[in-house]
Amino acid sequence: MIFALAACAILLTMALTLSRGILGPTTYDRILAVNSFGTKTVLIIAVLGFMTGRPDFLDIAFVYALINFVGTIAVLKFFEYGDLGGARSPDEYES
Amino acid sequence: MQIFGLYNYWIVIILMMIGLYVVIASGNLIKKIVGLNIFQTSVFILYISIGKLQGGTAPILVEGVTSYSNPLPHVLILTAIVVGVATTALGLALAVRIYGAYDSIEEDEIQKQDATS
Amino acid sequence: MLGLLTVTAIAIARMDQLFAAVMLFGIYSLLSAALFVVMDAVDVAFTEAAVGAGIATILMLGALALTSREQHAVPRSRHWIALSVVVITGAALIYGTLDMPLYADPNAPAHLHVVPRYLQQSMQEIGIPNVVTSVLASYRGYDTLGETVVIFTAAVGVIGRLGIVPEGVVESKTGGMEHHLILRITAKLMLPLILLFALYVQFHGDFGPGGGFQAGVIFASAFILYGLVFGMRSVTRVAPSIVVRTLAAAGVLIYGGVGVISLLLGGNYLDYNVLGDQPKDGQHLGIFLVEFGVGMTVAASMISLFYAYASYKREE
Amino acid sequence: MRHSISLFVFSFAVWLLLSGYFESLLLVLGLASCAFVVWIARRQDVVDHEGHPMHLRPMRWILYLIWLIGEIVKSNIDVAKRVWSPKLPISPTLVKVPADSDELRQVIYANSITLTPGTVSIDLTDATITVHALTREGALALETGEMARRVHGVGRAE
Amino acid sequence: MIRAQLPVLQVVIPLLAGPVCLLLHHSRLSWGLATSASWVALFISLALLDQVLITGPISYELGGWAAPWGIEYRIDEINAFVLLIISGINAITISFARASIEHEVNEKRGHIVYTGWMLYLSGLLGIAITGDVFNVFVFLEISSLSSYLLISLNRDRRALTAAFRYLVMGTIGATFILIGIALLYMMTGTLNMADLAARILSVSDTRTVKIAFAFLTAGIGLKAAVFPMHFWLPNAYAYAPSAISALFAGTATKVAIYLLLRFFFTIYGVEFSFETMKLDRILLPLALAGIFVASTIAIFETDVKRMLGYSSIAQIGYMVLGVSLVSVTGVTAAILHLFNHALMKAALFLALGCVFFRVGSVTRGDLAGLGYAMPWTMGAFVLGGLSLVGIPLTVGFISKWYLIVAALDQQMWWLAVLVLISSLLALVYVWQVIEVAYFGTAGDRSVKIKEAPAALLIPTWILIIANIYFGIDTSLTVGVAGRAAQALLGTAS
Amino acid sequence: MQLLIDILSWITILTGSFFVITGGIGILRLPDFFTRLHAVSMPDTLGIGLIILGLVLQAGFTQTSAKLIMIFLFMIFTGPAATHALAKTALHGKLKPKAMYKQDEESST
Repeated sequence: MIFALAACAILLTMALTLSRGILGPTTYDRILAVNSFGTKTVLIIAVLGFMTGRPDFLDIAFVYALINFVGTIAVLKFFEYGDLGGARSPDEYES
Repeated sequence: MQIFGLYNYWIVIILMMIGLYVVIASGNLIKKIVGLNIFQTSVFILYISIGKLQGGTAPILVEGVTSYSNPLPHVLILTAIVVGVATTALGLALAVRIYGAYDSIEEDEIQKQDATS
Repeated sequence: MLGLLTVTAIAIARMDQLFAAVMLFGIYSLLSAALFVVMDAVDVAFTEAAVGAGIATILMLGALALTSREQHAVPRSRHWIALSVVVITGAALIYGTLDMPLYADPNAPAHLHVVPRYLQQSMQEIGIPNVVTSVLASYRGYDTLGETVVIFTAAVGVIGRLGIVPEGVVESKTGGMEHHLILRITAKLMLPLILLFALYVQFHGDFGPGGGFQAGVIFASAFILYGLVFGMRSVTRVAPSIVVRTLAAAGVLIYGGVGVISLLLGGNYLDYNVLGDQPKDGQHLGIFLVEFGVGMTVAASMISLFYAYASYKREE
Repeated sequence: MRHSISLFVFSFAVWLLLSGYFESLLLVLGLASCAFVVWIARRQDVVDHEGHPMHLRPMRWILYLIWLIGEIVKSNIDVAKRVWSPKLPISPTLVKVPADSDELRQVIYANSITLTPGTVSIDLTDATITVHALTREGALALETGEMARRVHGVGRAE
Repeated sequence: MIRAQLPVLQVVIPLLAGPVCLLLHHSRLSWGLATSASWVALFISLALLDQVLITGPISYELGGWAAPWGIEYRIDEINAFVLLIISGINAITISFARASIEHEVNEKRGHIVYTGWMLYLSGLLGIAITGDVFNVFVFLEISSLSSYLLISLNRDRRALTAAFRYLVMGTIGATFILIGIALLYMMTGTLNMADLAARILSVSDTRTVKIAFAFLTAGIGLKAAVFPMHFWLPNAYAYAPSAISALFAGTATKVAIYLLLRFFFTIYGVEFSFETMKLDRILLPLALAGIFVASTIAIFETDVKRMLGYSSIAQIGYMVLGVSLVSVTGVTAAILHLFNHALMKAALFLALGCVFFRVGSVTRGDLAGLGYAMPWTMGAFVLGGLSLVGIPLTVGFISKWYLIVAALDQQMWWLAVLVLISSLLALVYVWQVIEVAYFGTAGDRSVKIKEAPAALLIPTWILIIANIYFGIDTSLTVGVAGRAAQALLGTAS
Repeated sequence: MQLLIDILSWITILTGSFFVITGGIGILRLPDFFTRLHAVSMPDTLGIGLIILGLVLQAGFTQTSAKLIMIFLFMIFTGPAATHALAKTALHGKLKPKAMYKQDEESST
């Protein structure tokens, strides 16, 4: 019951975050939205585990947290350098 | 009740069709790949919906639980996810190479270049 | 949740900025993975999270980085063609649903045939609690061999198309984000943890969600993180691409080799019963080895995919 | 070497927590995994005082964390109020605050700032942290340097 | 003991040869390994066909799990025959490949070609041999992914777009198949083909099963390039490296056609496919339209490889035509044509490979005068072309003969006439090439063109001789195809 | 005792949910990118913290709790790092915070 309530709250927030992701306006807003969305997903997985009475699947939540982090870093790298590996040198970075 | 029981499938079908639309309509190669991914992911949801069982839980055997959801679709979809990501990787690699060769990833521009060369 | 999915999908379809479309796809994937948890498919959710939201998005970003970021508008004629195709297929499918068993109906044929044996007898026949792993690695182990080969094929394909990291001459400057203090230290803290978690997932696939495939992806993501933060040169020093490629092939060979060994021991291909004194022991050993092969191939393939995208340079 | 051993022990503890199975096979696998992790981590060159901070003083840490949690709760409530209030009473401000010379402490400091709602560290160069504060008050509170002092106390090297 | 394990060895040997090729990291060595694996596969498929003809269908349980729970390999006359086609064509083209691939593909990627090649081969063999519908999907993807790779390895940049388009279409097709499998599974709860066939009867009047049928047909039809879902094929064939074009022409669509047969006849059954779904009324016009439209386009096509690609679409039309007649003779003709078309198309593409090796282009104009400069190569092309047209004493004649007999059996004399007319179209496009090669003026070629090396000519001529041999001695092919057709239609004793 | 724990966990989860929603509202209402960062840090800290605390109370002294706490720690470590990196990238990507000109009271864009 309480879990369902929490899940609803998180879902609502997910919807709000999603609209920020769609609206933008800047790309950074979108990244922020995706990152925050990932956090919510971790939470909702944890809560759902309790809701269905099988809370021993938290590993999934852990993976989400991890992927969220790595994904965000990848996105940022993409934005700062324009690629993933750094084949080009970061121009005018340390200004 | 009939309608409600199928509602889930209908949404999934709509999702699949959005994905398919993106694949067909979009002229951008990367967007096409994104569309393919949506299409495939939605098919995965279709499979998993088949596996769901009223009152069942995840198919990991524990004492005292008798009703489990169907594990077979899960196995199939694990395979299908891998296939999906493999296709994505290869498709994107091709798109990157196409960009290298044509300087564009728009289908119409590529066709134009092919026609003139 | 399905509603949110729909909204996301429509937004992706309408989005002209490719980057935004990719980001939204990440959200879409996360959402569908959450949905998989609701539908009890924990293993699938695990994989979808790691693959769809993680690897696929990273690959798309990599491809975007190497190409352009804007999309042309859809021409009107194509719009109508696509729309009509979609409407026809969709209508056909909806027509097809009318005779389907209802969602989650326990009397659906899918739940009554074939599957009951997995649920009721896998404990005696194979002896591990996670039925998904039993089916995946033993009952339908051959499919999984195919799956491993598919991912290997993709890795070969991408290596073949984008080229391989030329050893030692990767990039001119740092290429990493080491000067980014916070990231560097966080990454240093987290890397061993991620690796450990990957191995944990690898070896606990019998008991909970997870297994070779998921573990491989997580393991690879640790290397991807390392490569992102410390640059390609460092990551290829830790795991040279030739080693990675060898491991990818070796994983497939381990899997296939288990089958060959069972042939030599007088069983059918991939019949693990003959591997041990007791059928159950054989199954344990077989599944362990096979999952190990899967994990190895997947991790190595994913890492080499990342290498290929990250180090690709246009041939001028 | 010290760091490696400590990382190994730490890893194995984490393994036990994650696993929850104490069968011999899994324990052996766990040990092997930890050894493997340490090996890779050493290859990756992440086993040092930054990657595996074992020189921080535990008591100070706990005290600091408790204090930080208090701060976080306070500022959470503050920001929440502002978000819900119809007029949206915010006054975004940028400040630069000096940080410690030790890089690890810089990171702790910057992360603590970010963790506290209402202030986000948006740049960290040359031991100076640029902070974006949601309100002027938040910025001023940070400039008093209380947090910096406490961080300094935590992270003093041996 | 080894005999009992042949079914799995058929697939696993090339499957494991793939990674080893990558490990060898050496073009010649991996070619050697791949070639040996290919010939072993050919011998295994011969042994299997022999065994099937003697003992009847073979079933092999992978992992030792009995059929609907585990995956089953099930070999009867038809797929033993298809296995033979695939491994035969493959063994010859890969023998041809070394010189040709070295010439056309970046040397550093040599071993990648053979890795992809082996995976492709095992994918096709896996599709043909399996008795499990999901296993079909998995191996379909193995073969598709490697074929995208193989096409794109050509230096021509158009190969990239061709591969990309094939990838998109192929994935849509595969996903359609996946949907079809989902619906079937939903209604029956099983994935094993034999089990499906038994259980489908009780639910065959549900809309879900009908839609599943539609999706499977569309998905496989896309893979088989059945008109009008053929758009990806000409470019994919035209821009792949020569040896690989020959491989594809001889194998790829054949397996898809086989799958169609499998689904129509074995799983759904004749009654459902052709009486409930009235499939023949859709297939017949499509087949005819495909034959005529594609042949006409082929006439106007100046790139000879593309021309042959369109010709393939037309030839697929003949196979579909045979199927749509729903008689033992018709299906026999279709299966025969699977074999015969593989022989002639592979031979033609190999001959073109020889041309490309020396000339560097295969547009019609560039072939001028080659009849004298490369007599053996063009001789092979002429004989293959005659076979394509359907001149007596070639295999092409045999399959057309059975097709016409089947049409006449059903009092469709107009159909027989149409088949004859379509052969005239084929004659036109083949003649155009011959005309240029023998009667065209060579223009101002600066270099003297030499005959292709023996390493290329020998495999080409083996196929040409097979074209003629099987055109004269039809006992093996017609015998097997006839038995397969009877088995499919359920009229066998 | 059980009741007490239940009530306690209810309260924490509800409060946590409240902060999570507040974060969601904030991310929509606040005017520019940099201010939205603050909105995100609310659910990232107290939101997660309280909900996980509530769950831990429910789970008791078990392995589940240990995993929950590990997840929490992981997120507490990576969250600010990601936020910081994002802000830094935005700053270098020539996105100017409105805060430079203090008291810029534009409504949401």
